[in-house]
Amino acid sequence: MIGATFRRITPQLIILGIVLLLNFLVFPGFFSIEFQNGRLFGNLIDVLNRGAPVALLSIGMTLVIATKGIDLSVGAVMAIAGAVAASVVTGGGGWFTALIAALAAGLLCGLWNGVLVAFLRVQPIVATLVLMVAGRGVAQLITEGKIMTFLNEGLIFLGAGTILGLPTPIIIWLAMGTLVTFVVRRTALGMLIEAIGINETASRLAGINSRVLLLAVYLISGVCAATAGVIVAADIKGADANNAGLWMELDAILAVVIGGNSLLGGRFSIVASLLGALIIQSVNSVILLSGMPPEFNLVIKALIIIVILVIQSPTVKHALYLLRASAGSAVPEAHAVGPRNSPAKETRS
Amino acid sequence: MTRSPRLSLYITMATFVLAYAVCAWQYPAMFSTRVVANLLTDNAFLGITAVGMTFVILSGGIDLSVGSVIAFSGVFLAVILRDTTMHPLVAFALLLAITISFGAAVGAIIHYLEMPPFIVTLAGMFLMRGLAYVLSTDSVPITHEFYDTIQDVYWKAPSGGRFRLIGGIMILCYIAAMIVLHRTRFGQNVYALGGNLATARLMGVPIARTTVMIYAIAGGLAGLAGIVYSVYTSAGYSLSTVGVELDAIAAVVIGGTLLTGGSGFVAGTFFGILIMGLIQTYIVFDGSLSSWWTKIVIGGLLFAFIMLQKALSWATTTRRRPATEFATRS
Amino acid sequence: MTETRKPALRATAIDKFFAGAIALDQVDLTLYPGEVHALLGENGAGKSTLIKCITGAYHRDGGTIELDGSPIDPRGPVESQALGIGTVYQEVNLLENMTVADNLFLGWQPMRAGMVDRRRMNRRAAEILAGYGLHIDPSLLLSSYSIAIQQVVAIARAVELSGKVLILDEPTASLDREEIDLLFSVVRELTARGMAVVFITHFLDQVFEISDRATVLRNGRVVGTRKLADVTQGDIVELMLGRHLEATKRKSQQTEPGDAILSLKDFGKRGMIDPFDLDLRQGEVVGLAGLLGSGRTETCKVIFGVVSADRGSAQLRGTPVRLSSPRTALEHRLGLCPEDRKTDGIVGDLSVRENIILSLQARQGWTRPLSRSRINAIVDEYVKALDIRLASPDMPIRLLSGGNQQKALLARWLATEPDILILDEPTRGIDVGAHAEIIQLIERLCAQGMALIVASSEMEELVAYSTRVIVLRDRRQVRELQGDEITTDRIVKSISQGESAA
Amino acid sequence: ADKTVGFSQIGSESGWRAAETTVTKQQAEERGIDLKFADAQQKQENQIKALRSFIAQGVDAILLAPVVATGWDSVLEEAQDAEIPVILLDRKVDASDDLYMTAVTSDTVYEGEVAGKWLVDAVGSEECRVVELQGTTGSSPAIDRKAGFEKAIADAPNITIVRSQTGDFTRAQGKVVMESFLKAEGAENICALYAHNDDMAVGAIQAIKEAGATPGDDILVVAIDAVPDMHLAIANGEANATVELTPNMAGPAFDILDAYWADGTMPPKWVQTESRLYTADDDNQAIYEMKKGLGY
Ligand SMILES: Nc1ncnc2c1ncn2[C@@H]1O[C@H](COP(=O)(O)OP(=O)(O)OP(=O)(O)O)[C@@H](O)[C@H]1O
Ligand SMILES: Nc1ncnc2c1ncn2[C@@H]1O[C@H](COP(=O)(O)OP(=O)(O)OP(=O)(O)O)[C@@H](O)[C@H]1O
Ligand SMILES: [Mg+2]
Ligand SMILES: [Mg+2]
Repeated sequence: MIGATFRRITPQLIILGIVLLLNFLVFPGFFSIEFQNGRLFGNLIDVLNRGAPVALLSIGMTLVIATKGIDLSVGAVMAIAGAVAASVVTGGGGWFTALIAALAAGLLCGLWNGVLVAFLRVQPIVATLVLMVAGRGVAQLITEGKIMTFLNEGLIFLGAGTILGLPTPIIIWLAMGTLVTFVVRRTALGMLIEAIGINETASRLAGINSRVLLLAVYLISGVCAATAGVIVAADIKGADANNAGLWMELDAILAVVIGGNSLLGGRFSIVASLLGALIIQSVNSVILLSGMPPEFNLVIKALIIIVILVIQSPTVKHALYLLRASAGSAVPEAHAVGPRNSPAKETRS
Repeated sequence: MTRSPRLSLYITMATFVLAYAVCAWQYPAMFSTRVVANLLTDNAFLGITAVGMTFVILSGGIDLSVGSVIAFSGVFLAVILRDTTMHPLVAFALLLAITISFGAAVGAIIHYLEMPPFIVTLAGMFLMRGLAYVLSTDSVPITHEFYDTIQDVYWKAPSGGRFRLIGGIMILCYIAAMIVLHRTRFGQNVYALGGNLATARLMGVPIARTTVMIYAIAGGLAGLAGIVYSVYTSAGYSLSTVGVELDAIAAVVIGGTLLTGGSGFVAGTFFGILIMGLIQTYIVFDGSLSSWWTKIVIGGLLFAFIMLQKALSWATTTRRRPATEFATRS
Repeated sequence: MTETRKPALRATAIDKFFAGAIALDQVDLTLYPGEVHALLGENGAGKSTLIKCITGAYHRDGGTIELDGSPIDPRGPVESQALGIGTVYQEVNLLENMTVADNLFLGWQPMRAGMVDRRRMNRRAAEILAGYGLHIDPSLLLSSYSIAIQQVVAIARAVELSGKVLILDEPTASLDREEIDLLFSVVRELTARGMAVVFITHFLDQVFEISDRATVLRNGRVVGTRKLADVTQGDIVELMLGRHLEATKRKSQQTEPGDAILSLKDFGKRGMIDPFDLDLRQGEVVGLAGLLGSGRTETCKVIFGVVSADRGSAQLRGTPVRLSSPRTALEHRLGLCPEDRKTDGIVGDLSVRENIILSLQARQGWTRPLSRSRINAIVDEYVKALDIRLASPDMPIRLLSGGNQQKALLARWLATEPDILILDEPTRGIDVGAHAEIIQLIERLCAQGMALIVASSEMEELVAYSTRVIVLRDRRQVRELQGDEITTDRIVKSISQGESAA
Repeated sequence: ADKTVGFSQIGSESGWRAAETTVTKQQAEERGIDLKFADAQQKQENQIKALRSFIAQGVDAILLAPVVATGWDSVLEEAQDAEIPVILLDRKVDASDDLYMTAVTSDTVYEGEVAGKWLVDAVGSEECRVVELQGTTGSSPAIDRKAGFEKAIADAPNITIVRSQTGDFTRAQGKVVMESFLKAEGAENICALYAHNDDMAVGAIQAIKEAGATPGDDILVVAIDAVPDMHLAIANGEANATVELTPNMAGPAFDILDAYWADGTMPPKWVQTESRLYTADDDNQAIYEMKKGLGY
C-alpha cells in the first residue's frame, strides 16, 4: 500500500525538489528556518503557509475531477465564505459561530452545484460557471463591496496564528487533507467515486447511487473552498469580496493536474494534488524571490509549468521508460503503455 | 442522446427570439436598429473567438488561451505599428501567422504529448498574456490612418444604427465555419474526434492532422478576433479581454453544443453570442443594478437560459423519445 | 483450394508482449484470395490482438506482414485501410454522435464541387444497408439504433472499405439468424470476387457453414491450421481447449419451480415496451426470445428499473415494490448483466478486482467497505469458477479480452448473490468451453433457488436451459412456451407467425 | 424635466472603487438625477457596450470612468453624433479632447510624486532602501504612480528602490509579497515601503508586524488613496503617510452638467481634484470615523 502510494507520487516529489532547488539558486537563504517569537520562520514555511488556500481547494477539486467534473466556482465560494465569516464577527458573533456559518455557506454552494450537476444534469463546467459569476456578486452583496475588516482574535488565529510554532493554515490543510484522504480511502467512497468518473452509466447499472456521490463531491469541494476562504480572510483580517480567491480555481485545477490526476476522471490521488499545490506555490516563490520585474511573472510561470507538464506527459514518460529499459536490461513489457495501445474509450475534455 | 441534434439549435434560436421579444416589450427602445447594430459590432470579436471555440469544443477539447491571444494580438499590432512603418495589412498577416503557429503548436503538444487541452491551453493563456506584458505594459494607441479607414466603413441604418465592417467579418466567419464543419471531410473529422477519440482513430481519421488543424484554426480565429478588437478600440492593451475564454465557452454551450464534444452547431453559437449580448444590453437598459447585483443577475440569467433549454429539450424528447435511450446519458 | 496459390496476406512470426504477459508468440497466418479463414480460440487466446497487430492498431513486437507478396508495415488503421484491409473490431467501433450515413462514409464521403454531397451519401447508405436487410433512415444518429444494427453498419463500412482483405472480429455476436444469413451471402459474394476474409467467432456452426479453413490459437500460439472439410466440430473444440467437451443437451428433467418471487402486473413503459404480466418463481429460467429490436433488452431494462415503468405494479414475494432505479432493484436483490458490456458494463480503468465487487460494495453502502480478505476470497472464487484468464486481478478490466470481460461482469452479479438475475445476451463473445460452463452455472444457480430471466439471440441456448420461453415481437409478448413446447422450431415459428398471446 | 445620466463604472475591484460608486449614486440622488449605472466587470468591451446602450437609450449625459486610456474614439464619436455630453471620471483617455466635455480626475503621476516627496523629506540624508508594491501590472495608476514616485526620488541618491513587485492592488497579495521582500532583504535592511494603494499597504503592515518589525517606525509606510483603514493605521502609528484620491468625482461632474444644462456653460477640459497628503499630523481617528460610512 505505502509502496504503491510512494511510487504514485514520486514524479511530484522529484519536481517539487527541483523547483525548491531553483528557489535555492535564486535565493541562497531559502532553506534556512529560524524560531522567532514562538513561531517558525523561513521561506519553506512560507511555501507551506501560502500554499494553504490552493492546497485546500485542490482536495475538493481532486474529488470533483475524479468524477469527470470540474468546479469553477471555488474562488467565488472562498469570497462568500470570507464575507460570511467577517459579517458574523463584525455583527458580534464569536469566531466559532463565524467558522460554522462560513462552512455552512460553503456547503450550500456545494449543494447548489451538486444539484445542478447530479440532478438537473447540467454540464459541470457550465453549472459551476453560474456560481463563479454570481457567487462573487453574492459575496460583494454581503460586504457591500468594501473590505470588511474585523478584529476578532479567534478568527484571525485561523489565518495568522500558530500552533506548535507552525502557522495555523498549514495545520488546517494538513488536517483536512489527512481527514479527506482517510475517509475516501478507508471507506469505499474513493472507489465508487472513481467508478462514476470512469463510466457513469455502467456504475449506475451496477447499483451505485451516482447522484448522491456526485452531490457529495461538490459538497466536499464547497467545504474545502469555504475553509480556504476563511483562512484567506483571517490572514488579512478582512473579507475582500472583490479579490479573495480571484482566478484561484485555475490554480487549483492546475495543482490537481500537476498531481498527475487525469482531467477525464477516474483514478485520483489527493496526496499528489497537495504536492501539486506546493509545486505551484514554490514556482510563485521563485518568481517573488528572483526580483525580476513583474512583467515577466506570467512568462516565467508559464514556462516552468510547461516544462513540468511536458515531463509528466504520458509520451515523455514512456520515452524515458524505454530509455531506461534499453539502458538496463530491456524489458519488452514497456510497450504495453505505449500510446497506440489504448483501445479503451478516450475522449478529451 | 437520441434526440435530433438540430433540435438544440432550434431551441437556442427560439430562446433568443423569445427573450428579445420580452426585452423589447419592456424597453421599446431595444427594438431599434441601433441595438441590433450594437449587438453585432460589440460582439464581433467575441463572436469570432467563439467560432474557433466551437471547433475546439466539438472536437472534445477546450481552449483557454483565446483571451490572452486577443490581448497579445492587440499589443503586438500596436507596438509594430508604432515602432515600424509596416503597413497594417502586412502586420495582420504576420500576426495571423504567429497565432496560427501558436495554435498549431498547442494542438501538436496536445496530440503528441497526450496532454489534456485544458492544461495545455491554460499554460498557453499564461504565456500569451505574459508575452503581451513583455511587449508593453502600457496601453498603446494605434493611430495609423488605415485604421481610420476601416472604422469609417459602416452602413448607417435609418434610425441611427451603424452596421460596421467588423460585424460583417464576424458573420462571414460563421458562414465559412458552417461550410467547413458540415460540408468538408475535415469538418466531419472534427465531429468524429469529439465523438470518441479511440474509435475515430480505428475508423481511420487522421487524428494528428485534425487536432493540429483544429487548434490552428482556433488560434487563427483568436488572432483575427485580436485584429477586430484592435480595430474596435484602436489600441493594444495587455490587460484587455481577461476572461473572454469563459464568455466564449458560455456562448458555445448556450448555443447547444455539448462540452463533451461531438454534438452541436456553429449556428447555435451565433445565437449563443446574441443571447449573451442581449443579457448585457438588458442590464444596461435597466441601469439600476449595483455592481454585485449585476454579477448575480448575469449568473441568474445564465442559469435561466440553461434551464429553459433543458426544459424545452426535455419537453420535446419525452414526446418523441426513441426507445433505446438510456435514462440519462449526458 | 490449392495451397500453391499466391497468398493474399501472410503474417509470419508475429510477436506481441504486454505488461506481464505474452499475448502472441510467433504466430503465423496465411490467407488466400477467395477463402474465408476462421480464426478460433478460447477467450484471451489472442485473436483480437493478432488482428490489431496486422492492421497496425497495435504496434507489433516482431514478425513480418506481406500483402500480395510485398511486405507492408501499416502504422495504424488509416494505413491498413488505404492498403485495402477492411476491419470490424470486436467491440462496435462507430461514432454514436454521428448519423448512420456519416459512420458508413467517414473518410470517403462522396464529394461534389469540393463539398460533401449529403444527399448522395444518404441515398448510397440506404442502398448499402438494404443489401443487409436493414431498411432504416441513415440520416438519423447512430445512437438511435440498437447495438445489433450498429454492428451491421460496422460490417457494411468494413466491407465497402476492403479491397483485398476483410477482417471480421465476432461480427455476429448479437445478430439474429436472418441478419447472419444476409451477412454470409455478402461474404460469399466477396470471396467469389477473390477477396480474403478472416472470420472470428465462437459459434462453430457458423464457422463450418461459411469458412474454408481455420487457424486455432491457444495461449498466444498457433496450435494448428485445418481445412474444415477434413475435420469435425469436436476436433476443433479439442484443438481449442486442449480437451474434450461434452455437448450441452436440454435437461431431461426440470427442477420443480418453487414459490413465486416476482410478479409483474400490467408492467410497461410507453414507447419502450407494451404492458406485460410476468410471474417468476424460484428456480426457474425464463427465456426471452425474439428478433432484433423485438424488445428483449427493453423488457430487461424496465424490470431492473434502468428506465422506470410508467404503468403497472410489481410485487416481490407478495409485497408491492417500486423498481424505480438499478439501485432499488439491487437492494431488492435483483441483478442485471447488460447487453452492451463496453458502455453499460465494465468500468474500464478500475481493476478486475474492483469491477467484480462493485455491485456488492454499492449495496453495502460506501461507509462499510468490504474487508481485504473478503474481497480476495470473492475474487478468487469467481475467477476460478468462471475461469477468467488474467495476468493479475489488479489489472484494469479494459485490458482483458472481450469474453473475459463478460465473465467478470457475470462474476460481479453473482457476487451479490441475487434472488433474481437478469442476463441480457450472457454468452455474447464467450468461447465454447466457457459457454458450457456458464450454462452449467445457470442450471446450478436455479437449483439453488435463484430465478433467472435470460434474453438471448441463441435459440439453442434458450432451449438448453429455459423453463419457459417468452416470445416477443414488436415490443410485445406474443407467446409463452412451456415444457416440451420449448424447441428451436417452435420458437422460430412463434416469432415469425406472431401468434397471439396464449 | 428629470435628467437621465448613464454612468459606466469599471467594476468593483477595490474598496475605493465601491466608494466612488456609492458617492456617485448619492450625488445623483441629491440632485434628482436618474442615474443609469453599468458595471463593466473590469472589461473595456463591456464599457463600450454600455456606452452604446446608453446612446441607444438616449440618455442626457454620460459619465465614464475609463478602465484604460486608449480605444474610445469611435464610441465617443457616436456619442457626439447623438449630442450626448460625456464626462470622464478619475482617469483620462487618449482621444482628442473635443470628443468629451471634460475630465474630472486627479493627477496620478502627481500622487506618486507627493508620496515620494514626503519620503525624501522624512528620511533627510539618511541611506534609505525602499521596497515598492506595484499595482496590477499594466494598469495606468500603477504605471503613473511608479513614474511619479521615481521622479520625486530621482534627486535623492540616498533613496533607492531595491525591490519592486506587483501586489495586484489587493490586501492579500500585498501581504504575501511583503513577506517575500522581508525574507529576501531582511527587515533591518528595509527603510521604507511605498505601495501604489492603501489596501496593499495595510496587508504589508501585517506582514511587517508578523516578521517582528515595527511598521511606521522600523519601516516607514507610505501609500496612496487615503482609505479609512489607512487613516486608522496612521492613527495607530503603523503607517506614516497617504495621499488622498477622492471618491467624489461625480459631484463636480454633476455641477458642470447642471451649469451646462442651465445656460450652456462649457467647463474647462480638465478639472483636477486635490491630491492631499495625510500624515500623523492630521487627526486620523476623526477622519476614519467620518470616511467609514462612505462605502469604502
Ligand atoms: N493492452 C493490454 N495490456 C495487457 N494485456 C492485454 C492488453 N490487451 C490484451 N491483453 C491480454 O492479451 C490476451 C489476448 O487478448 P485478446 O483480446 O487478443 O483475446 P481474444 O482471443 O480476442 O479473446 P476473446 O475471444 O475473449 O475476444 C488476453 O489475456 C488479454 O488480457
Ligand atoms: N429492423 C429495424 N429497423 C429499425 N429499427 C430497429 C430495427 N431493429 C431494431 N431497431 C431499433 O432497435 C431497438 C431495439 O433494440 P433492442 O436491442 O432493445 O432490442 P432487442 O429485442 O433486445 O434486440 P437485440 O438485443 O437483439 O438487439 C428498437 O427500439 C429500434 O429502435
Ligand atoms: Mg477478442
Ligand atoms: Mg437486446
